[in-house]
Amino acid sequence: MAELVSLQEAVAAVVKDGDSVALEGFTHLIPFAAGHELLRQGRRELELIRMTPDLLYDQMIGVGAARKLVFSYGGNPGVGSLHRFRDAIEHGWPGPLEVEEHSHAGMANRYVAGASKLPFMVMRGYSGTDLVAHTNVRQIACPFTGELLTAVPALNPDVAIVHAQEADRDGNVQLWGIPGVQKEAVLAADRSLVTVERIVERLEPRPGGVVIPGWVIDYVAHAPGGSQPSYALGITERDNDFYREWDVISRDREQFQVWMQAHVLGGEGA
Amino acid sequence: MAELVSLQEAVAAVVKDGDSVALEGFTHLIPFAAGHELLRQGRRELELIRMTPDLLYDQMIGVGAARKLVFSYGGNPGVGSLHRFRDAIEHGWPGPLEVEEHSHAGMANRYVAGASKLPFMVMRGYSGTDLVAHTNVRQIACPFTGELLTAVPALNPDVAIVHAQEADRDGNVQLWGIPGVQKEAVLAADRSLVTVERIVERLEPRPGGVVIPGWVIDYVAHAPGGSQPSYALGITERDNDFYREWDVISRDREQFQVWMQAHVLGGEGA
Amino acid sequence: MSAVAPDSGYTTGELQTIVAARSLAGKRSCFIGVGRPSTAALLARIVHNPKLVLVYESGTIGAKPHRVPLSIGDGELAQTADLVVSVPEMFNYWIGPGQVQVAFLGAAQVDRHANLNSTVIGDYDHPRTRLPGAGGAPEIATGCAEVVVIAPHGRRTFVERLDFMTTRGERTTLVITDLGVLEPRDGELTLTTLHPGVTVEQVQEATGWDLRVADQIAVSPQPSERELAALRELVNR
Amino acid sequence: MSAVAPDSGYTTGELQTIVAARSLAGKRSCFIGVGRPSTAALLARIVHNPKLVLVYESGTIGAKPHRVPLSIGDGELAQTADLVVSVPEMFNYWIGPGQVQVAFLGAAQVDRHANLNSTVIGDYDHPRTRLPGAGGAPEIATGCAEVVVIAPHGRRTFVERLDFMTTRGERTTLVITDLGVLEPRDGELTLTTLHPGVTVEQVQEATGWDLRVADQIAVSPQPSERELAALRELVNR
Repeated sequence: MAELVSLQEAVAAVVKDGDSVALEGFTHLIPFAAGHELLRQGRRELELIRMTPDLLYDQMIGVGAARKLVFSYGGNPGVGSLHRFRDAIEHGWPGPLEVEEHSHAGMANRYVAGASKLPFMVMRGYSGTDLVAHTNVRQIACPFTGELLTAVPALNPDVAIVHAQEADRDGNVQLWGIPGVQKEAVLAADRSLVTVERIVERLEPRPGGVVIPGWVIDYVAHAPGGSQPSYALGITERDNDFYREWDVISRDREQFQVWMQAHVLGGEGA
Repeated sequence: MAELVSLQEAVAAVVKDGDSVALEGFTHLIPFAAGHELLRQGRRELELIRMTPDLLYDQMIGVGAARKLVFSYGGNPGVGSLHRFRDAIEHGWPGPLEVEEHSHAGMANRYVAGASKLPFMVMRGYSGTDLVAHTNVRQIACPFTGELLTAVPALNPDVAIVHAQEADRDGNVQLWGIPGVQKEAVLAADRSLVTVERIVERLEPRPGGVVIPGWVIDYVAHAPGGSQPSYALGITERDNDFYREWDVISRDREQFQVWMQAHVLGGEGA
Repeated sequence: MSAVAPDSGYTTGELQTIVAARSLAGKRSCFIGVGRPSTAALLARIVHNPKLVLVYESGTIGAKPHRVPLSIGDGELAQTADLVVSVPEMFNYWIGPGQVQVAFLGAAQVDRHANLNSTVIGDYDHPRTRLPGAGGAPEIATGCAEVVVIAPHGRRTFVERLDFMTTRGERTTLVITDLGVLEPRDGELTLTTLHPGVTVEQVQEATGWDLRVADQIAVSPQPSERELAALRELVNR
Repeated sequence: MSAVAPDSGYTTGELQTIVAARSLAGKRSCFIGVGRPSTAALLARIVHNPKLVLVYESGTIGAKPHRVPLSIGDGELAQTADLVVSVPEMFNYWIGPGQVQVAFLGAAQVDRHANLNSTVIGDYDHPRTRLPGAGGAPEIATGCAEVVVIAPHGRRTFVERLDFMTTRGERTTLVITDLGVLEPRDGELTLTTLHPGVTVEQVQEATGWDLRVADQIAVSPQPSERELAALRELVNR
């Protein structure tokens, strides 16, 4: 049963140095507040897992919190490059970053396998591309037709952190809008934290509502605005201007560090 | 793009003698009206596919429309036996019935494979049971861990027929309440028909609403009350009394035939 | 099964339901089918465990039915559930990975290892009695951490050898009958509890194999007034 | 790319977008990413094909955005979609089985077989430029029946040899550039259409291999007033 605690307590309880951590949210509901708190708490050597690293992982990589990145698309959507991600891979700054990359379909099915507690999932994909030689997939033959398909290994992160619109006092969570792979990430992980825009007396069923019951979640923390500059549909709006500004802020190492110190590391909750 | 036609036209267009036909609906939204129309049109030699044959397939088997039954639970839920199903298997009446049986998890994953156009799906199950020797599953080794799992073959019926609460004039369909495997059945099938309680100008998004776009459906037919004695949540109620009565009606071959003639075969639309 | 137990104000069926309900005290979630298991789980929510999460294989998770549902897909289950999922999601994300703690299962035949038959009596290809089949049972019985079997105690049900092995028994923790309770000891079902007024010999007589009996045998507490009243009120809703 | 074409009232980028939009006339559904493909698909809905179903990999099917979205997950996409599905469902039920007819893809490098690189420039382990990576492209390119590649025409993009093969090109039907249109002929991209004012030599010069040229070369029709006005109104929303 999910415990309702503060963001600081929740992050301290679920993330340790060296953990594999999935902060998910596909463009929508990206858990920035939790990621920032994790940086303020000084977590290091993390294996960061996310389909779309986005600005949040650019920040986490840039301050040197990550040992490894598992991902499928490392861009600033609609804007261009993630400069800290590129700098880490191209120049090893601020330190070496191990990379394990997949396609979106592969990552999604890895989460499905993880949520199903199966060791792998079967799909069509990867074959004939150079990704096969650079990642952890295997060929598998259909036992009925003989067709060769691709097996992707399950993702079962130590920790999953996602953001949602609301939770009730029993820690039942509801999110709506683009649902991404959040349910799968929570079900696949050993430990989980859901940050929410608001705590409500009762979850009212909504169109497109995805409910995650409190008894499969470890912690719920109230973090209004906690997915900004991403957004929580119906409550906050995506700050597209900031996504564009980030292209400038993150281009230069020093400017990035100054910004992070001013806006994240020295910020509230530090 | 789905064509909006009458139930008679739709059934005539999608079902031929000898087809494999999945009329799905897990307790909820069982497409009785379409099944009855199919019987009035005299279809024979069908391969009937359904997780829970329920009263509808008991009727279809009892009149001799089925050559084969693919299923996972052949009972009258909460009441007892399906007598026509039993009579066919135990005594070959009114004719021999080939049986291919699975577990629910197996059937559900067979539909998932079908909807994904993959030849099989992987799961844990079947192993150590006598079902393995009597059905079409295979062992498969995880290429990462070596664990032995079960592969179930895809289900891609010739025809899927499901019932839903509403459709708009473009044939976009919305159902809510228990969703079963209806979406998977429609996506897996070569041809599809959705019968609906009502045609609306615009689908209003609803809590729990499952939308199937008209461009993956072949025909939509207006069939108010079309899932009775099953039900369409929010519109009709499950006729639990009829489920109990069926136990009496269906027990005796002659009584069954008289009832079918009076209520289905000689009924409206004949 | 609904005979009145000697010198009591309740039927053996009522006692069986009440004992099954008690087994859900302190549990988080329970997977249930229709009939007695459903009644027992609803009773548990009233008497022992108001937070118990009821899961039906139709896809309703956290259902809170007021009346005992006839089918596992009654409208009230969907209307009162915390979430309603598709059948594939139910088996792949909830049952298979063990998210649901306890399962209540029934069966036509039970063997000494708590393996279950719900497929056929007689030969598979020419059955004497064709039963409904596996349904969700095989994967529920290997997915949930604890399986409770609820069955009437008699030699037709408790058999030396199953006609068909539908469901494996290795996760079964309790077999609750109308005569008592069996529990696995070193992998073999062993009589550990008698219902009031029942003798070891009666249970052995009603079992199709040479039933092991625990050194210490408990006796099920009589139904309390609260339990009986709640059960009767529930079934009359 | 946004240079004004000689003797015209439009940029080459505008023309490229308009040609891409025309390719969606008569199509049922199109999978699109951000940027020019998204603009082209929205333009197609305005000018050629109001019923065109737009699918974004974020899970929004049948999105009807008023403005060109910055990201594939902008709120307006979810709010206007016919249905919104999870990412696993998007790839497993919609993209993989070919439910979506056409896909618009971009890339940093394209080879003569329309294979695409969006992973790295240089060596994989020590890249000169680390690109975003595969995203949904590999499975989109093998799932959808028709793939349209939209890319700027130059020797950095149209290369003899990809630095990394991210996405296979066998389903590509059109490559629309700011100079013209290439189509596969016997598995090799062949120049079939020139944009107004562009010469075969210019295109060959901008291509990193010895580009095949069709016997009959068409010329793209000039943007109509309606196309240009609709495009400009769209991007200014």
